Amino acid sequence: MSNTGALNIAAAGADAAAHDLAGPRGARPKRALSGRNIMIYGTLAVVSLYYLLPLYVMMVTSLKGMPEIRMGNIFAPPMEITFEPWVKAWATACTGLNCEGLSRGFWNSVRITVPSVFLSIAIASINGYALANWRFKGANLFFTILIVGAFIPYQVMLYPLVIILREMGLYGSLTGLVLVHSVFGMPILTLLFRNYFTSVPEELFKAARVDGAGFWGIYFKIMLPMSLPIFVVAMIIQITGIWNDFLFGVVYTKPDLYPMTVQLNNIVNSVQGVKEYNVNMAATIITGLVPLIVYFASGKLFVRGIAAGAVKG
Amino acid sequence: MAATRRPPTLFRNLNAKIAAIPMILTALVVFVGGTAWTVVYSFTNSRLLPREKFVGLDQYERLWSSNKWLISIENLFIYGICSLVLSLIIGFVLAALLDQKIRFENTFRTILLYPFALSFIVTGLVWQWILNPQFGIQAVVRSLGFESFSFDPLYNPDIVIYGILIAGLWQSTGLIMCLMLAGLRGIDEDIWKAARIDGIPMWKTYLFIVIPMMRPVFITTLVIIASGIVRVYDLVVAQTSGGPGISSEVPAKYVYDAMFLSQNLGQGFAGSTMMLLAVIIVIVPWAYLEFGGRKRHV
Amino acid sequence: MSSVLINDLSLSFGEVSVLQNLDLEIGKGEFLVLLGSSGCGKSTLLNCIAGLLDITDGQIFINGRNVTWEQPKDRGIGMVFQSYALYPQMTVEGNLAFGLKNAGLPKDEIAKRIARAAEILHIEPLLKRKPAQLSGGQRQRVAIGRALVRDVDVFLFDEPLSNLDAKLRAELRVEIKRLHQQLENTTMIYVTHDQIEAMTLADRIAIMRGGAIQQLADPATIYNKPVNKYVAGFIGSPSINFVEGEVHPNGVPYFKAGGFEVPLERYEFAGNGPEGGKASFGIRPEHVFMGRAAEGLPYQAETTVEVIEPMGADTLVWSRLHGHELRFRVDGQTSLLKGEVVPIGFDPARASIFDANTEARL
Amino acid sequence: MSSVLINDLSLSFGEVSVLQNLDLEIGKGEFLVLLGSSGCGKSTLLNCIAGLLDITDGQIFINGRNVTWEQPKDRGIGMVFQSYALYPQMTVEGNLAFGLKNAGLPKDEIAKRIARAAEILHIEPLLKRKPAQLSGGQRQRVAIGRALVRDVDVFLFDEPLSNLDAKLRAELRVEIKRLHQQLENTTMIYVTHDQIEAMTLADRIAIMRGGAIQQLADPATIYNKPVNKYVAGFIGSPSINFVEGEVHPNGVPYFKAGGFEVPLERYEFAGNGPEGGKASFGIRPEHVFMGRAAEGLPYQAETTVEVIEPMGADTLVWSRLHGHELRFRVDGQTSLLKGEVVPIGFDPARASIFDANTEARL
Amino acid sequence: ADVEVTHWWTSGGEAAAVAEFAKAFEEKTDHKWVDGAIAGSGGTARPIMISRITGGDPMGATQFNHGRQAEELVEAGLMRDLTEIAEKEGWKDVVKPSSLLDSCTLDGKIYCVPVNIHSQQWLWLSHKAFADAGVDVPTNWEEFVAAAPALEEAGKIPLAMGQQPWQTTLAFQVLLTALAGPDAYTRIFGDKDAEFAGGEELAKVFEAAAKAREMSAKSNIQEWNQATSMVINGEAGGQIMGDWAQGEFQVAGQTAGEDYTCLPGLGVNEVIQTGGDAFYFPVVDDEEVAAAQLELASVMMSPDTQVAFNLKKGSLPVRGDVDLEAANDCMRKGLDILAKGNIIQAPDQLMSADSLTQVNDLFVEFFNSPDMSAEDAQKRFADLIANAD
Ligand SMILES: Nc1ncnc2c1ncn2[C@@H]1O[C@H](COP(=O)(O)OP(=O)(O)OP(=O)(O)O)[C@@H](O)[C@H]1O
Ligand SMILES: Nc1ncnc2c1ncn2[C@@H]1O[C@H](COP(=O)(O)OP(=O)(O)OP(=O)(O)O)[C@@H](O)[C@H]1O
Ligand SMILES: [Mg+2]
Ligand SMILES: [Mg+2]
Repeated sequence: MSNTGALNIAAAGADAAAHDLAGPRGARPKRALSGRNIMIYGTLAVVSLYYLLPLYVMMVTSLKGMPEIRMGNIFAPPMEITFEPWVKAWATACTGLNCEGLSRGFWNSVRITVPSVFLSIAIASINGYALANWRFKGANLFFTILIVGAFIPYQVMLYPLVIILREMGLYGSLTGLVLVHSVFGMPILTLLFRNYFTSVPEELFKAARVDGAGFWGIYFKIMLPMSLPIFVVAMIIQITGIWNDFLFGVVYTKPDLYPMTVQLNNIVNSVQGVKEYNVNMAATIITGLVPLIVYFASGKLFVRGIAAGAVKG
Repeated sequence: MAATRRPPTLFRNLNAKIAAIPMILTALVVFVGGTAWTVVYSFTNSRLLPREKFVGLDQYERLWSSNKWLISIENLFIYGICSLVLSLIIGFVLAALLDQKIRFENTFRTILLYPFALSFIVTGLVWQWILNPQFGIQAVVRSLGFESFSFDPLYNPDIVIYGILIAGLWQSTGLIMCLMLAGLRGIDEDIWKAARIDGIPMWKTYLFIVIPMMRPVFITTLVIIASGIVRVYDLVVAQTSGGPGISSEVPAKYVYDAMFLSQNLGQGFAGSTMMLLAVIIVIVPWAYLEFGGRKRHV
Repeated sequence: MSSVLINDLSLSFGEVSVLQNLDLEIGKGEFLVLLGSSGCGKSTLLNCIAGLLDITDGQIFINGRNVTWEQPKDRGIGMVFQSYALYPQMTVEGNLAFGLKNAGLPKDEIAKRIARAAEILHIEPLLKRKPAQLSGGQRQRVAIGRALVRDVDVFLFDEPLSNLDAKLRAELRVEIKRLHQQLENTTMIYVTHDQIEAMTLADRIAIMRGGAIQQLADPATIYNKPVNKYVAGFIGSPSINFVEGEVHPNGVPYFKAGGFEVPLERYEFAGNGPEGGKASFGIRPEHVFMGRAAEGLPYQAETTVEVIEPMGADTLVWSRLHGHELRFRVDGQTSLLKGEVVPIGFDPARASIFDANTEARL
Repeated sequence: MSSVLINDLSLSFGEVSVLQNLDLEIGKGEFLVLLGSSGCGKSTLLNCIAGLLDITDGQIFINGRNVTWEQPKDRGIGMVFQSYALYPQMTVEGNLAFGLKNAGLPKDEIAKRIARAAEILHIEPLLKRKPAQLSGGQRQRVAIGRALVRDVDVFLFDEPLSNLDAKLRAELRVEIKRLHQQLENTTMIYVTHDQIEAMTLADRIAIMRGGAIQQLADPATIYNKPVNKYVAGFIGSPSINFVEGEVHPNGVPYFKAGGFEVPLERYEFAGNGPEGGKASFGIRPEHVFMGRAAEGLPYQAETTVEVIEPMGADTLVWSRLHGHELRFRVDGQTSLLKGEVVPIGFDPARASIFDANTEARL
Repeated sequence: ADVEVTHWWTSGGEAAAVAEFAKAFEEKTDHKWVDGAIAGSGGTARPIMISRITGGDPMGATQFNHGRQAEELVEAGLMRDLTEIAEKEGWKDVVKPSSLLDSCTLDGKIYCVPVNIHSQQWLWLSHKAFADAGVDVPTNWEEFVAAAPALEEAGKIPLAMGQQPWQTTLAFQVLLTALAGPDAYTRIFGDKDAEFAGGEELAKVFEAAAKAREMSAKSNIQEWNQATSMVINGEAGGQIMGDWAQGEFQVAGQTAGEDYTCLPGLGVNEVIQTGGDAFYFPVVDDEEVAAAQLELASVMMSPDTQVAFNLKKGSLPVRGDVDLEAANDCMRKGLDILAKGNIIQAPDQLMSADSLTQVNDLFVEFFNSPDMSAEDAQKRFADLIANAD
């Protein structure tokens, strides 16, 4: 006998053989149609339907001609697919005298969104970092004010901001608008970043201090590279918010800077005359495309980032 | 043993303080300053332009005698409660469903989340259309032979606010679901195992054990939902413009209309101030407990 | 009748096979410890027994009943987790009662069981507190209580003491031992990677590695007659000394590694007597004696002290013998100097020799 | 000149005072271990020395320089953390170089230092990997390396080995010991709550409790002559036996607790000789001998075996002597039965007696 | 110079009309028209314009409903004084009715250019609906009310009404002017005669409004053009709406008198309201733009631009000295009334936006809450008028 362990196991096996080994064996049988599965997938399917319905309606309508739309059923698939509404929405729909469709505002939207997202995230992440790792006296007070600020309706701040920007000489400029977006993005983003940085082990921060890294050194070299998920969350929230913004874009800039949503609003909100629903829907989808793409591209990171930034704290 | 001097407190963490300047400025100038300005001018009879003609509480008297304002408050109340309760419930239930190690989790999650990427203008427009009795759901169901079927929430003053809710929930529950899902994933696996061994049914485990453990998630979620509720404006404008009649007015819209349609800034400011007051009464004690009480290092 | 019988159990997570064709029989009232390094599948096995993981193949019997497909709550088991897994918003009493209430037990029966568990575990004063108000040790006691009130025959412990500090760990270890003695006929399966825990608690220890059981035996056998090199190296702290060399089986068998030559006539070879070839010679530090105590032992030599580690009661000496590192344990009072040359000796009967290729005991 | 001098240090977090008027002097090249139970302020003290916490009052000198208000990086210290705290996005090399780059060292100097540290710690093959690709032990080695490259005189370790398993812990312990021997004149301050670590590593141990140092002495003194009951109970595993009774100082002094009577003529009383009154009598399990070994010892008695805990090399026996619980250690090979009555004995000179009120050593 | 012009004319016809301005401006001068259209009607556009002006970054010119909307901006000195050019070009003489220019005038100075006249007081009737119900097409409000039961019996909605606030308010104002007469209208909106507003004479207007509410109870629609299309295809008997509804009938290929009938002043009091749009010119720093502003004002007022613009817009020109040959049947009715001088001022010209909004709100509420009695509404109306300015 060279292996007593083997002996023991073999003995157990032999004993086992002596037992009545009748009865179930292997994995617990799983019926694909168990009540539980029907409940789960059924619910999810119904809910998905509710969520997809509007997208479906938008899609279908945007591919129909106006006569077909007037005939009624909004849920019916198009009998004759036409891409004209898309072309019109993008290239020829008129806003006042400018008949370039959404394309006119597209680059403006990009010009607004990119720096705004960048600046607002930069500021908020530094705020969050300072709040989480370098608490100084009074920091909590300012943070509390910010959080309360998250509840102030935008409309209320419209007027004071006009005055502030006017006094700063930034009214009507891109810089002014970028600042406005940063200000309004600050509360929620700061909250997210603060929570995220709080969850980074404190020892890492201490190690970096011993290694002689200062405030900025730790931020750029240690914290930033570790924070991809939360940056993705912040980016998605900001891109969505800023891209879709209409009010600030239009109040704080001038026509040569108007974002795409102004054209969308113009196309959708023309009060008089017949509504071209197909063009409206096409315009709607086109406008939503950028945030949607950002979304689909980074969905997984989003959940991870949310888990890290929103849940703790 | 020459003792070096203690550096003055102002310069400790100097970089952190410098870095926080944008936040401090925003907090003080924009939020506090803007708010104070608003409050001050709510005591004037400013019309189109702010004027320092103080009229005491006149604006407030008018505000509270305005039917439109009262209805706005009522609507916000209904919308707020329903939206809060329903988003939490639906968001949580969906998260719980997605947490069951199901197939296609990513697909479902994407479907639930995508409306969050769309603007309120879009949301309002689409739902206005789907709920339109002439082409929307009502028409379709009727054309299937159910002639008496009636579903026109946006056109019935009694239930219009619920019609708005349908779209509001559509837009926001995805995010709530995501938050909840993240929270659920953060629960210690062992808790689930312990509950299963104790023979506690799934729903009870959620209700009595898991939900109470998710307090931080619920708080973040609450902040997000609540701040959205107070601000609700675009959705109403896009769907009903406050109609039929004034039955779907909300405070933010009242304020906006007062300021820019009626050109009565004073009245708008008075409305804003009331909204702020309500927010502050609810939020400040909570925010202080949540963020002010605890201290960490440095 | 065996209390827990595992027959040909396999489990894989997708591609990764974690347990393979595992058989295990545990007697009634036995205290079995599953010992192994991190990731070897201990928790997985325990979860299979509890019904918390769906197995891929095989059968599980508890008290003679085939429970392979049963729900955890119906298996007649209680489980205690490393992280305690107490329900944070309920009082201790609530934690203990929750499962019972769900099972629909009458109030007075619940009260009785809680009272008994509280008494056994000395947690009566804590009943009204919430878990957050308890220390680690108290929490773990409550977690044990939660298993206790279930009034089951099989207890499963998954590293219940790992989150506690050394002192508490020692205390609770004894309490668990007492509990086992007190609850007759209660089978306990206990996962740990702390050998002291395993040695002191177990009736039998199963050493696991990579999803398979390496050796299943009582602690003394595991310690003195490890079946292979892995077990020998895993068990024992400070760990066993290994010297690589070869066994010369002819005549009086001996082990040779350079200048290090040990006669093996007193060594009990497994199987059909000595076989030649490359082998590892293992001798535990506590079986090597120094100075006067070494006199009269079959193997004697002189060795040079390199590092001295005082550990309170004992001192561990790292020395070099014919170029091989040799650790041995001396009394804590002994004074030694680095570089000193000291006489040592041991009895080869207490050694373990393993084949260099198969790593099995020779 | 002392390497680290702490003078009248106090620290409070708001209302909570964590350290009070603490004085401590550590010599050049000394290995000081801070030992104490969780929450006693060990990490806090270490953080104060490192400059990571702003102290409330007092002074800190390192190498004779007052560093009380200096930045951590300027204090000439290196620090190693329990959680390793490696920068996850940098390679091992990057981790080691980070501090040096911050200090603005020339490239070749950095390379030289890294090479040296890598050699000392045997991590050359790992330099290009990221922390996530390392095992726990390797990570901790890199963390030590990060302190090493800073080329400082004072190393601070905050429970560096707590996250490792027993085996690795033992290995790295020896490595740290070797490192200390290798780096002459390097002072190490090491926080742990593992006594074996403390005993094996320390030149001197500071036992902390509630923010104050209870005893500061070499390991043998701490072990054999604890200054108070807390230290005695804290040090030693299995822990010391205590019997509550009183000391009768007149004539031949003796200790009495019911039927348990020990003559104390061989006991070295502290201060001016024996005083009477209530006291605790402490005797370590490893100083109680059984059977033949007990013969000839000044105190002898018979005791009933209650629980037997085999721990491999040794076995711990829980017995009852005149109604008092008495644990003692016997060889792992000894076979005993529950309920057996065995002769034991010990030398009262090895006992420790403490005043029942002040808990100070008598 | 580039002159940025903001306005909220974004629908097809409106945009075409604006294009006439732009074309004329660019043809006749060296300046460039930079279009700053914002859709969503005044509610969306006005705050933006006001913010721009108060924010210190004004546009070159901007649309407002003329009247009192811009009063404060003028008082604050933010608007350009146009008196000089107005006198030079003799606007006072050509603008008909002169009230249009009056509402551009503050302290004797002119600050805006009125560009068109819109009238609201029209009842549009569907011939098909009445044929189906077997009754004659009514010729006034009384007959229309009398025909309602028959329409209902035939499954028609007697009165189609979109539920946006401005539509209900419009309906009431039309009822007020038509049933109580232009003087009553002026006493209320102009003189803010609260006693009168609460009096006997107005009670019957409120009764009529209640009747209208009843008749429109089943029209579940939002947009005004949806209501119009119900009239067009005979689902509804009629609609009270401004002259812009005519465009819808034309698009549907219907002919006035054959397929539909238009009754100005509800067929009772044939008056029309001379509301409309006007352009203001904020004070700017840039000299060149300042010069261009005057030229733009002059272009807008010039006869040929007026004709071109108003034909596209479907409204009436502000100049009495131009000829509209292309006008259709209903438009001619309007021109006739205008020529007779049966005009009233628009509420915007008489009352502050603030008070008007309150009035709007009241009627919106009234039309949407069937339980609100006519008396209650009248009482609240009177209160509003008492506090109005
Ligand atoms: N859900 C899972 N999916 C995939 N692999 C898993 C899963 N759970 C565990 N494993 C793998 O199975 C192996 C055994 O895990 P198990 O938790 O049983 O180890 P363990 O022996 O309990 O270790 P420890 O001492 O660290 O608790 C590990 O290699 C682990 O990576
Ligand atoms: N930032 C803080 N604010 C308030 N109290 C603190 C803070 N950090 C530590 N403490 C308290 O100070 C005491 C000492 O903490 P410290 O971390 O030094 O303990 P420790 O001895 O290192 O314990 P452990 O062995 O668990 O690491 C504890 O009671 C702890 O609760
Ligand atoms: Mg495990
Ligand atoms: Mg610590």
